Amino acid sequence: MKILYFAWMRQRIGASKEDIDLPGDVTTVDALVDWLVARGENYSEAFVKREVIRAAVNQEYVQFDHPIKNSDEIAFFPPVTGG
Amino acid sequence: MKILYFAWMRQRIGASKEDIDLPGDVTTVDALVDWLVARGENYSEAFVKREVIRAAVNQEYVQFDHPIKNSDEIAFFPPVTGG
Amino acid sequence: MIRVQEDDFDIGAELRTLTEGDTSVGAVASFTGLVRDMAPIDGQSREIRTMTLEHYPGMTEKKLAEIEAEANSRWPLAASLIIHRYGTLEPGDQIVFVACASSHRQAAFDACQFLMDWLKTEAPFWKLEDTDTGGVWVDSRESDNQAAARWGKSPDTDG
Amino acid sequence: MIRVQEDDFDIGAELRTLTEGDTSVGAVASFTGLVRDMAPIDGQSREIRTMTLEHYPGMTEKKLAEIEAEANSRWPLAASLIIHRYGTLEPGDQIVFVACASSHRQAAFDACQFLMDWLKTEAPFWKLEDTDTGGVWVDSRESDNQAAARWGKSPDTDG
Repeated sequence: MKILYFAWMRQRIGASKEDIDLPGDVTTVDALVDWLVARGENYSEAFVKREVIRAAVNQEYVQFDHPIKNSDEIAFFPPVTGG
Repeated sequence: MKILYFAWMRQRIGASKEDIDLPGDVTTVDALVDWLVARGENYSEAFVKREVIRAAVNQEYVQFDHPIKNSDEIAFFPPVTGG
Repeated sequence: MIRVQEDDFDIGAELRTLTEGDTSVGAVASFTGLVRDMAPIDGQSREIRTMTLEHYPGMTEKKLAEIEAEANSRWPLAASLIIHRYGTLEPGDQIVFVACASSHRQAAFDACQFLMDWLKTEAPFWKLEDTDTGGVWVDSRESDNQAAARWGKSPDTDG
Repeated sequence: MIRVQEDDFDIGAELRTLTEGDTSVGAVASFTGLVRDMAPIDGQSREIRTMTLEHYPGMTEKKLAEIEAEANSRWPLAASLIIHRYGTLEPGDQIVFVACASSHRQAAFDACQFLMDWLKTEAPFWKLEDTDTGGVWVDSRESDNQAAARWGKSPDTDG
């Protein structure tokens, strides 16, 4: 699975992009975040206020109960501030 | 008194501007219109729907009961359509 | 700033001048009015060949300045501009341009709409459309009066 | 039409292209967003040296196209344009430009505001302000969410 991070999520995690093999029991965005947070402090700091983070699966905004699969592209980022 | 006419008022009256000596008993816009209408058919046609005509005295919109004097500049015109 | 002129204008240049040297401006809303090629006349759609704008020199500038001052009293604008042309124009030609610069997006948008709405009902311009069947003076529209009315009473629409 | 680009753009030229050859257009409303020189950070006004815009290539274009399509479904537009820059910009630089052409003034204004409001809450851009005391990511604003909400629910703000 391709994971992308933007803005301060990218800075806190220290990567803009990574490829992971999605464990079989990780089937939702929420479960993926739990799995990432367990990987290290950079992730737990990035996701500390999970309710403010936005997620996109295959470039569409989703809620955190959205199902995911290994072939998806998923992105995590703060609320957008363009315009 | 300087009188100006614009748009179809100007066309119906056949003049864009005229100078008149305001009779002493003509003291309001309404009275001036009555006096003009009595001058000829071109005026009566121009003022036939008096309620749609707008008047400006010294370049400020006024109602038809507004007082006038010989030194004023008065203008009559249809509702504006700029922009 | 207001300008009443026969000549065309360059929007890019006007906007650059409007905000030049003032980097406190975050938002510029603007509006351009153009001559359309068709107009509804007596219930029929007619082709417009040219449009001639007549105005009341002196009162026009005075009214536009009043309208601009009113917008500046209602919204925190860093700069504003009204350009209105007169004379004979062709379809596609620019008639009017209004721009409002502010640090706030909503103020810029609201002031820009306000300027257009009041200009439409207050500024002494009249449009004559030249069609196949002759010249026709454009009628004022009730929708323009309603648009102006939403901003509250004008000080001088009592005529 | 949408464009996501690092380069600056010329508003005069963009507006000419937008309505070129279509003389049915009577009204063009547009909005320009510029980099401001000051920003409130932690309750204090800070000087901005540069602003860097990051975005999500691919999703950005997709979202902007969706937002533009939504505006065209809601209002009778002859043409519309969204340009959004990314990269490092300085105070006074143009960030975003939105324009809507219509035969009707109110449709042009409403669609233009709608595009800006939805773009602010939907398009995946993030602003980093470089100040004397370091880089600060701009916070999203509740006022932007409220501005977007007045147009009704977005199909994809459920994240």
